[in-house]
Formats: sequence, C-alpha cells, structure tokens
Amino acid sequence: MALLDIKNLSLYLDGPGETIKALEKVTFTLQEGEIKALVGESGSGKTLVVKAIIGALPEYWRVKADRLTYKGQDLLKMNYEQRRQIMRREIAVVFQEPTSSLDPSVKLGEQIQESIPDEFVTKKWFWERNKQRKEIATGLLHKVGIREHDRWMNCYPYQLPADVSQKIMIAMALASEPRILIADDSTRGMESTTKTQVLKLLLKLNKTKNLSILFVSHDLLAITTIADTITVLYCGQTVESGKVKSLLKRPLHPYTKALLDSVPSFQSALKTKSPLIALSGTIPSLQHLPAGCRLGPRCPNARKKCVQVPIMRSIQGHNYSCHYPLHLPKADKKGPTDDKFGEQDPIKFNLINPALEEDSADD
Amino acid sequence: MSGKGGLLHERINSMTICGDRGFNIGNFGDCTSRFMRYLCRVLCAIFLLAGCGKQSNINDDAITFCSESNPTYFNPQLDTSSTTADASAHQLYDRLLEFNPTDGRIERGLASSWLVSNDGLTYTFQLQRDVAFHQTDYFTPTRTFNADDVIFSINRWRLASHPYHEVNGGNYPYFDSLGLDKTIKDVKRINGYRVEITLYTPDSSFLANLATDFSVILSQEYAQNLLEIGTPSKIDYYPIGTGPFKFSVYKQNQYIRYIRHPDYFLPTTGAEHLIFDITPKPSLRMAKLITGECDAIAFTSQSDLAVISERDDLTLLEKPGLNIGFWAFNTSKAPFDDPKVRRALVLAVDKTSLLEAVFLGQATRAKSLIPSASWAYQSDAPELGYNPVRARELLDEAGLPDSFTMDIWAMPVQRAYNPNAMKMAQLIKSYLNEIGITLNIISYDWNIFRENLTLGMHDSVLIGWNADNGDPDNFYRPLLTCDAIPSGTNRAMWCNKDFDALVQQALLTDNFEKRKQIYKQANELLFAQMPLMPIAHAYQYQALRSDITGMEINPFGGIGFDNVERMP
Amino acid sequence: MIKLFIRYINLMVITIFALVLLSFMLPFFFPGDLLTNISGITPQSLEQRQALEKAFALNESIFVQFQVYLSNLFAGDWGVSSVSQLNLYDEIAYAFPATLELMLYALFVATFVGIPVGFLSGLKHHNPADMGVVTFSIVGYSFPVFWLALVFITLFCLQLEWLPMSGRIDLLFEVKHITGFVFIDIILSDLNNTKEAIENAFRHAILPTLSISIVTTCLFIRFTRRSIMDVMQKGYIIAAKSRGFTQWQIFIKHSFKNALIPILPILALQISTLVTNAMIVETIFSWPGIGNWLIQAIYQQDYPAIRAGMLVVALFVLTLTITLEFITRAIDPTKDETARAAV
Amino acid sequence: MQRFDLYQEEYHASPLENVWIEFKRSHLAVVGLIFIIIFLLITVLVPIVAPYNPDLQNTNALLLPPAWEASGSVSHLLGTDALGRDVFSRLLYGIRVTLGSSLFIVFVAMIIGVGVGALAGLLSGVRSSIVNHLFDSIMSIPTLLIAIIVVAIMGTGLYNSMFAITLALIPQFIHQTRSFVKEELSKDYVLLDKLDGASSVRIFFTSILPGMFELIVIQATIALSIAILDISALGFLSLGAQNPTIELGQMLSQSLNTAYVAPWLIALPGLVIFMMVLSVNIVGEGLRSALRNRFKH
Repeated sequence: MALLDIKNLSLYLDGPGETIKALEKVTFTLQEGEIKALVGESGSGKTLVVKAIIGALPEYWRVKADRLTYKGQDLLKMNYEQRRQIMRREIAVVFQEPTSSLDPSVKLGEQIQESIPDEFVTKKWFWERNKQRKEIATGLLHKVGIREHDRWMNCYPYQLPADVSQKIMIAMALASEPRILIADDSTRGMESTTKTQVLKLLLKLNKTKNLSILFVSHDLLAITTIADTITVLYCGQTVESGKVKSLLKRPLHPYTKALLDSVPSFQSALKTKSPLIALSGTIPSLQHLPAGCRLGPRCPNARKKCVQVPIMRSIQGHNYSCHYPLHLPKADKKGPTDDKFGEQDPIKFNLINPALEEDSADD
Repeated sequence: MSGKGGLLHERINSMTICGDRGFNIGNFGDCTSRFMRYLCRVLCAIFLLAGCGKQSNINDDAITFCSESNPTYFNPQLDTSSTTADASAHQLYDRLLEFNPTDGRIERGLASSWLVSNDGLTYTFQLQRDVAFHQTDYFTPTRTFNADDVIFSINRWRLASHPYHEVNGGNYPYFDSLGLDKTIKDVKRINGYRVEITLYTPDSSFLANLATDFSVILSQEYAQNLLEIGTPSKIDYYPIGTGPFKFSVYKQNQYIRYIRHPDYFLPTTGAEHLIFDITPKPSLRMAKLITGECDAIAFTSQSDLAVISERDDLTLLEKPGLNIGFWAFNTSKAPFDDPKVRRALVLAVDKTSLLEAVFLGQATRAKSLIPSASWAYQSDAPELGYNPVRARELLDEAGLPDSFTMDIWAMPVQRAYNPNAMKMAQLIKSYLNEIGITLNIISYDWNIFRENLTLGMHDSVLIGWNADNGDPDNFYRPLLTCDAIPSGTNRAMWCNKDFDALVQQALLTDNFEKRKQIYKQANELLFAQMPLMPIAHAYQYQALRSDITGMEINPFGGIGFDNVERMP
Repeated sequence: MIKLFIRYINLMVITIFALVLLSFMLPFFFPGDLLTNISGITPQSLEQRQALEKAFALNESIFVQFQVYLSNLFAGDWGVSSVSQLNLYDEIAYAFPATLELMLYALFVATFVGIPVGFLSGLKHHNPADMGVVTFSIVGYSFPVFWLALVFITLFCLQLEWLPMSGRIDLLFEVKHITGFVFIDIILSDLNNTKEAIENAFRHAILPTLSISIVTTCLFIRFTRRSIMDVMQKGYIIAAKSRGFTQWQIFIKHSFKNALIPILPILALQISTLVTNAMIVETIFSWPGIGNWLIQAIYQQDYPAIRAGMLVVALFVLTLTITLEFITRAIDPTKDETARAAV
Repeated sequence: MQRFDLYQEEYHASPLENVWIEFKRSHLAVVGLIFIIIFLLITVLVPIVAPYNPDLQNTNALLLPPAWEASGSVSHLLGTDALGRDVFSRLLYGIRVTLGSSLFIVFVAMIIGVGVGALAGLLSGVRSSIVNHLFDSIMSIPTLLIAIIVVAIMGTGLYNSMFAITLALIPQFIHQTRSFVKEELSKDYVLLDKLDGASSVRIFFTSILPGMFELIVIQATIALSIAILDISALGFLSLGAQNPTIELGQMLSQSLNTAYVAPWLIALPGLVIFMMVLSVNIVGEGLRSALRNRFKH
C-alpha cells in the first residue's frame, strides 16, 4: 500500500484582496522502496510540497488536500505531537543548502549525536551512553563515505566544504533509520563528481535498506540515473507523472517534452551548429498566474480550450493533464477534443528527437 | 508547571494582604502561556510582600531632623551661617548665659549667677559646678568644666596671639563685626569657678552677646591634648562640649549623628539618638516629612505651609520672627555708590507683590531694619513706595546709560527671611526690565556663595539676617558698620562714619527711650542713603510630625533638641 | 583564542592609557588656579605654594608631571576635595560601591526579566500577549528616567506611602561602612535588628532599581525578541524541527545560544546608558552613590573631585564593556577568530 | 495590488514607495509620525501659536490649576506656575528649545559621524584601527560623564550641554558607518567600480552612500530619542539650560519646589518629553520593520 499518498493537495496564500493558489491539485504517491523524483523548474512549488508534507509551512499558508496520508494516517488531522513522532522516526528530510541547515554555534559531532534517537542508545551509565552515541555517529559517517570522522566531528559548520556537509546532512537524516528520505534538491550547485557520489550513496541506501526516497530536483541528468518514477510540476500543477523510462521514451505533455529537449546530452544526434531548444518566455510570478493550464501562454500548441484546467488522465500508469497531448494515437485525441473549429492536424513538433523516434516505433 | 503555579495562586489569595487595599490578582490572568502566568504571579507576590505596612520606625528613641545644607565647622564661633549654628550651638555646646525662648530675657546657663559693676565696666560670673564634658571615642575628659574653659573660649577669638586664634582660618565673623575684641579689656580667673571680665567702655548689649549662639564654651583640656598631638584643627571638626548631645559621625552631604550626653548637667527628656539628614531640596524635605523619614524639617517652603496645616499627622509651629530680608547694593562698586541710583532701584520694585509672591502673605512689610517684635521698632519709619516713572527720572539724572546691565545674587538655600530668593530675583528682574535695566541672576553653592560675597564680587544680593539676641544693636552693627565689612556680614559694603558714631553712642546708655531716639536718627540716615532695601520680617515656622513633643521655635537662633522626644 | 586575548588586552591598555592621559590634562582646562585643581589645597602662604608646586613638579616638563601624576594615582593619593578637604580616594571608595550596587540590581532585573520575556514574546509572536509586550517595551524605553522616578515617588511614597523614598537605608540603623554594599555591610556590622535592617534596605532599593531597570529591561526585551524571531526563521531550526525535536529541545539546544550571541555586544553597550540613568536617579532618591557625589562636586565646582570621579567611572564602564565584548567574541564559534576585533 | 491591465505589466514599486507602503501598514507608526509633525510645527510656529509671552508674570494669578480643575480658568489653559507665567505657552517654548536643540545635535553629530566613519572605513591599516578603537571606547563612556566634564570646563548653559551631547553621539554614528562601509567594501559591486578605475572617494559617494541611507535614518531616530532624553536630563540636573532659556527638563526641576501645592506642574513637562520620545521611538521602530521586510513581496 502506498507509503505516502497525496491527492489534490492545494496551497492557498490569502494575499491582500485576493487569494493565490500556489499549488493546485498536486497528486502523487510514494510506494515502499520506490525512488520517486519530483521535477520542476525553480519556483514551481516543489519545495512548498516538501514543506507541506513535513508540516513546516509558515502560518499564513492554507493547506487543503483530499488525501495527504502517510501509511493511511492523515497528516493534516494529526495534532502536533503525533506529527512530531512521525517526523522523528519515519520521515527524514535533507534540505537544500547544507551549510544553513547546520547550527553554526554547535560542533558537528554534537549535532550528529543529538539527532540519534534515544531508543538506539541502550547502555546504562551516562558515560557509556555517550561513548555509544559516539560510535553510532562514527558508524553513520563511515556509511555516508566520510573517512576522517574525528577531524569533521569537532569542527564547526562554517569550516566544512559543501559536499562534506551534504553527506553529514544525509548521515543525520539516516540516524533515525527513517522509512522515507525526502532529499530537497540536495545536489544543487555541486560539481558532477561529488554529485555522482551522493547519488550513488542514495541508490545504495535504497537498495540495502529498502528506503523509499522522494528526490526533489530540477536536474534531469541526476533523476534519469537514479529515479524509478517521476512527477513533473509546473507552477504548482502536476503536469505529467509516470515511469522514467516511459516518460523519457514518449513524453506526452509539451512541457515535459521541452524539459527533456533542453538537456543536450539526451539529443545524441544533434547536428553541429544546430540551435539548442528552449521553451520561450519565463515562469509567471505568483501574483499573475494564468488561468487554466498554467503553461498556456508559453505552450507551442496551446488552444482556446486550454483556458480550463485540464483533468488528469492516464495510460497504463503514465498520467498527464493536457488537452492536446503530443502524438497520442488519433482516437484518443478525437474523443475528448470535441473541438468546434473542425479537424486540425496536431502540429508536428518540428524538433522531434530522432533518437527517440525509433524507440517509440517498437513500443 | 501549572500545579505549582496554582498552589502559589491560592497562597497569594489566602495571604492577608496588608491593609484593606484588596489587590485583584484576577486581572493578571490574561497572560496566556502557563510560564508567563506563573512569572506574573511571582512578580506581584514579591512586590506585595515588600509593600507591607507603613513606614514603622524600629529604633523609637531616635529623632531625625532634615537640615538644609552642610555645616562648615562644628563651632559657631567661626561661622555666622545658621546651618552651622543649628548643627552645633544648642546640640554640642552651652553658653555662659541663655535666652528664655518665650520672652527673650537673659537666664543662667553655665554661669549660675553674674554681677555687673555700677559703672558697667566689670562683669563677674559665678560658674556651675560638676558640669561634665563629652566622653567620646576620640577624647576622654579628666576634669569637669571650670573657669579655664571660659577663659580659653573667649581668649581664642579675642587675642590674636592665642595659640588657637589662627586655627581653621582665624576669622570670627560675629565677634569681629561687633568689634567685641576691642571692647573687652581683660578676662581674669578669680578662682576655679569665678571669672571676671572688664571692658574699656560700657556696652549695654554685652550680656546679650554672651547669650547668643556664637559665644559657646569649648573644652580647654581637649584643646591642650590636640595641641600636644599636633592636630589643633580637629577641635572644630571633632567637637567636644558640655551640651546635651555628643558628636558621633558626620558624612558630608548625607548625615550627622549625635548620641545623648548621659551626664548632662540639666535634666532633659531628649531622645537617645539625634540624626541630621542633610536634604538640600525643600520639596524633598517636605516629602520626607510626609513619609515619616524625617520627624522635623528645616525651613519649609512658603507654598507647603497650607499643605502642612491641612494634614493631621503634621503640626506647624509659628512665631513672629526677629529677622530682616533685604536687597543689598554693593556700595563699594560704581554706579551703586551713588544714592540716587540706589533710590531709583528701590522705587522701581513693587514690594507688596514680592511679599505676596514669595512670602505668600506670611510676613510683615519691613520699613526699616528693626522688626515689630523688638522694643526698638519704629512704626512711623519713612519708606519709598513703588514709582517706576520717578525711578527712570532718577536714573537719567544719575547719568546711567539706557541699556544698563547689573547682576543680582540669589541665595541657593532657604531661610525664614527669604524662603525663595531665586523666585524673588526673577520678579525683580521683570520689574527692572520695565525701566530698561537688564538683570542677570547668579547663584552658587551656599558656602561658595558666601565666600564670594565677602570678597565683594556682587553688584547686589538678596539676603537677610537673623537676630541672635533681642537687642536692636544686633541688627545695626553687624549689618551696616565699617567693622562688619571684613567679617562679611555687611553685605552692602557700606561704611559711613556718622552712622557708626550713632550706633556706638546708642550702646553707651541702657535707657531704652534714649537708645530709641538714637536709632530713629540712624533710620533717617539709612533712608537718605538707602544702602539696602528692607523687604520683609518673616514669621518663623517649624514643621514637624504630630507625635513629636518638646520642640519650640527659638527666635534668637539655632534649633535645640534637648527636650524633644517622640510620644509613644 | 590567545591571539584574540592579546588583541583585546592591547585594546584595553590603549583605552586606559587614553583615559588616564585625558584625566591628567583636565586640570589645565578647568578654570581657576591650576594648583588647586590638581591638589585640591588652596595654598594660603607663598612657601606652601612653592612646596606644592615642587610636589607636583609643576615647573618641570609635562612628562615629569605626568609621571608624578601616575605615581600618585597608583599610590592611592588622588588629592583632596577642594571644598571638603577630604581625601578623594576614601570618598570615592565610599561612594562608588553604592552606584555599583544600584547598577547590579537593575542589570539583574533587566537580564532575568528582560531576556526571558523577550524570548517568550518572540517565540509566540502572533498572540495578544506579544502585542502587549511590544507596546510595553516601546513605551518603557521612551520614559525619561528622572520623570519616571518622580512619578514613582508621588505614587508609591506620597500617595500610597508604601515605600520610603530616600537613601539606601533608614538612618536609624547604624550600619558601618565596610564593603560599601549595603546588604553585606548589614550582615557584617552585627546589628541587633539585622532582619529589619535587611527588609528596610530592600524597601529602600525597590524604587530606584525599578526606575532605571524599566528602560534597560525594555531595551533587552526588544533586542532579544528581534533576535529570537530572526533565529526561528533560520534553516537549521526548520531542519531541527524536521528531525522531530520538541519545542523545548530546539529552544535549549539551538535557538537560545544563537539568539543570544549577536545581541551580547549590544547589551554590553547598554551598560553606559545604565550608568547614566543610575547617576540621574541617585540625585532624586538621594542614593549615596558616585553620581550624586559627582553632581554635588559640579555644583560646588570641586575640580579635583570631578577629575577623580570621572576617571573611576569611565575606567569601570570601559573595562566592563571591553571584557563583555571579549567574552562574547571568545564564546562565539560562528566567526573565525582572525576576524578583526571590532568592538 | 491586482492590476488588470492587458499587458500584465509587472508593477514594481520603487524601494522608497515600498518602504512607505510597509510603514503605512502599522497604524501605530503613522500616529507616531503625525505626533512628530505636530511637534515640528510647534517648534517652528511657536511665537504665533503660543497664547501668552512665556515670561509675562501675572502676579494676581499665581499657581492657577489647569482649566479642567474646579478653580482653573480657561484663560490659562494649563494653569500658571509659581511666578504667574502661563504654563501652556511655556510648554510650547520648552518643546521648541528641547526638540530644536536635539534636532540640531543629531544633524551635526550625523554629519561629523558619517564623515569620520566613512574616512575610517575607507582607509584601512593600523592607523584606522587605532582610531576606530579609540572612538569605539569613547562610545561606551556615559553621556552624563562627558556632560559633567564639559560643564566643568565651559560652565553650565544650553549650548555647552548641546556640545557635550553631540560629542557623546558622534561615536555611535562613526561606529555604524565604519562597519557598514567595511562591509560594503567587501561586496562585489564595489570591486567592479574599483576595477573600472573609480577612486575610493567616488565609490563612496556613488555606490556606498546611497545604500547607507536607511542605516543613517535609523541611527538618526535612535540618536534623536537619546538626545531629547539627555538634553532634558541635563536641564533637570540644572547643568544644561539655565534660567532665562525655557527648557522642559529645567521646568520640571523648578516645578519641584511647589510639588505639593501644584502637582500638575510636575506632570506636564514630563508628559511632553515622554510623548516626544515615544513618537520618535515609534516612528523609528516602524521605519526599522518597514525597511526590514520591504523585500517580502
């Protein structure tokens, strides 16, 4: 049964005079042992989703969701104490900037030992307990691949390089042996070498500990190497979600297509000097979100109908919410599109990626 | 957390909150968090506990008197200011003769009896026996009071050659102003308890001068000890006398402590401890009287008199004062040496408004120096009215420039004869403005004020004089004779030969009528020259708490606490 | 750590030297006769004047005079007050502890009321109690201290007659001056009624402490509240919350220390305003402190006293402020030590 | 603010406008601002506004209680003092002296403080550190002490006390400006100017000074409230303004003599000082929070 089940999660901000819908009907589920990726450009509200799950939203946000459950318990209905217990043992979070998530005035060793729940420390006398805590902490550090643990243990956060602090964050998250690890863009701004180390570490943890990971990022390369399923967010709306392979092979939503095309390494057969593909326009700011499908103004094949919010439909677990999805078999397209303006060929997406063309053929 | 809080809550309500003022704890209930509420309760509990009950004096046989400034010495011979007199004259010392506070007659003091020769030149005094000096931690007397002490005390200020004459400055303002050292020919010791004083010329006010606060009797043995140790100046800072109280400790600007002299030769009902709490500001003294921190205060301000008479826990003693408040012009400085200018200044100021604003009507209008309480009072003395136009004319005649500036010195301390010199100065300033004279008001700390006055740095000064004996000579000689200028009591720096002659002549006869005639001529001379503008003879007041008895106003000077005690 | 210590020591030495130099130069600026301003004794005769001039090396060069001044300073011979001819060293030794005592009470109240209330209102910054605290703190620190003292006197001393209004203790108790701190002196000078004496001294101390501590407490509240609210938004607090620590754990382990460190230097600066307020309030409650003494000295134009008093108070305030700064820099791990020792 | 224009042009308020929007949000601050404007108007227009000449002594109306008391008269709105002078006009003149001198002090201290602070900030090296240490240590000398020294040297008087308080306020400006300039110098946009060959003076005036505007305004409001308190405190101790000048602190100390007969004479000057300082603090507080969260939107 789904570990984390989120349906129609919406976040309202009552600004002066009008309420802004930061998130609109976000739906996804996280299964046991699964690595799910949450993709979206920065400002698409993915950090807000994470904050909604762990309950760290500032007061002025209003959360409304049909279902926001963790192992069947509805997170919204829980009081503060129960939610804290879950956060303590079941869910762990690794935030974006590692350095700002560590307390500058406390030594690292203490912070790690502090995050070890008391249940793990079994010894009777307090000095023994301290020694045991130290051992567990060093074990954690070794697990995340930090060799000279003594050196890092008694230095202060401002003396740490970025990757070491990121690893330490992960170690602290793992201290309570959680069921879910939420990594909020933890590889942002890292060189590729350290990034691959972190990703390999996450993959290893997932495999060995059956730890389900919610990996939030806008770095497609990292996602394709590690994630099982993927959900694409745009301005707070779930645009498309499904298995990574099927999405890569045949993106249905124009935005996912544009996202995939924007990564040159996916375009293995790029001719020299050919223009790189990028979606025109920018992400609208929170106050001026377009009505209906929020990609509207920027979408190459937007129509009048796109003004209404498209409903989420799915084909064998690959769901999308767009009135005019890309190269679907004709029948599906005609059915839902009782387009009064008569038949219109779907605009061939002129920059189809030939490499993907062949794969779809043998699907 | 709330358990403990709740418990404390009940305990506060059940606790009998002192006095009937119920204190509603309820309104503190709105602090929301438990910890906040607990904090509020603890805070108000501390505050309430501390606020318990009115000020209760633990040490009951102690009297606290709020005096107005620091005494310069503990020996009135050296200083005429009433602060020094209050702090020492009647507390620490005794005099050969005493004044009866009610009718002013001369009574016996340390001298049990005295004899005046018919030619008025020789006075013989029979002294009291077994009068003990103070026994303190800095001196233990071996013998009781005898003639040597009298001779020592008088010769100290009389003979310049006396070893103790130059000690602590060597000027004795009161005696110098009266020229007593010139009138006394010799002081002889007849036997252990008899002294004979011979004068050059008869002086009808000599006995009265011996009874004033300034002629105190010091201990010759103590002086001898100090001379041997080599610290003679300690005699005026660590005093030894025969008075009802012994000196204990003095902290400048803060307090003076006295302890009762156990074997004082007169029966007294005074308290065991006497404390002078030095509080310069009159409003602060008044506040301390109300809260009971002081049992009696010095020089209440005029505006508070009404408040005191309303309150039942305070009483107010009142007596017509033997004093004179005046505005003296420095006649040694131009243009104030010209009588026309002085008369113009007097004409320019409306005396009635000064009386109302500063004395609030509690003073009699002064025509000349002598107050109505004295037998030499001249009711029909001439007086200048308020006539600014005439004043301006006089100024133009005297050739004074249109925009003329002068200064007026206002006493910083309060006195019966002028409760608020600063306020009076401001009133005079507005009057002089009308006739084109700008006046700037200058004031210093009291001791520095008097030092600079004796140096004659002032143009004009608002000050006054408290009589020390009932004799009118005590007004004329110290205030306006030439001898009084170096001693600093003649504030007008006015030296007029025929005025001195008149005053001297008045001393020769002790027939009241003849002296009154002579003083009448003196008044006319003063009116013509106008060296100072007499303003008012103020009533003397003494404010004290109702449970204090045995205190009375002594019109002739310092306050005495020998019979003052607290009713249980 | 040692580097920081050395840096602060030389800062302390420079400031002390500057102060001593300033206090040495003052008599030259004071009006009136130089000799009296320095020694306090007005020479009566000519040979006394020569003796004094030789003693203070007035006719030699400035450096020699400064040297003489320094040796006198350390020997404790600070000259004599030109008005009361009393030795200045004893006078200051008598007066200074009283001001220190008043300041300590106010600092005690400010720290143990101001900081906790600041934290509480910062943590719960959206409910009415916080609004109440904010308005109280703004109103609190805009009170002129002398007027507040007068209002307290009229209210508590004159109308309600709950509290006495002047001095440190009722003069009826003969408390010998030993350390200068009234409570210790009461215990040391064995009175027969020690309990009443202590209760009386406590009642005497309430109003002056209240008058000056309100301003400082409100400043403390404002700083701590602002600081704790900034800290609560920080990343590591949200991370700690996400690790499921209780409110209290987070506060004790993380937010308390991080909130206090940035404001300690500012609190240290409040000491100089505290001293100013203490000196003003002393004159109203006639508290026998150095403020009262200095202001009497000004009225009596007693220049040697002003010079000595100024030196003592300035030295005390400076050393205290610099040591507090040093302590905050030493325990503050967030910045590395090589950063300049900016006071 | 929802703007329904077709082109969805993004409306970005200028920083100053943003500060005003944020400042207006707290009504308390606006009320404080109104009070300050009233006080400033009083300071400027007092000769016209005051009903009587403050030194006019009318001896037949001594210690008249204020109008709302039973025996008070409307002619003297707030009654008369011990010398029969109208208290209301004296208060207005008192405001003029206290507020006027405080504003002048803050202005002078700001000019000197910012100048020296900038200088100290710009030139680095041992010299500037010694200078900074000395000035910082002077900052922690209590203002009353500096005032006593100045009064001892130059005598009492309003101008001497103003000089003393300016001396006490300058180090605060110096410290703030120096640390701000030091901070800005390490920033990149200053580096760019340097690379473009701009001299440090030009850098200061073109890039750092505009940025320092808010800091100076906040420091000025703090300094103003301190100045008002200190001027009236010195007046109260009669070390500052002497008799002919009318100053609120000095009026308070004079009213002590008639404390029991006329308690309102004590309350009024103190209340006016309190109102002035309170409104300055409220505006200062409002400004600080406005400047802090103007970037929220």
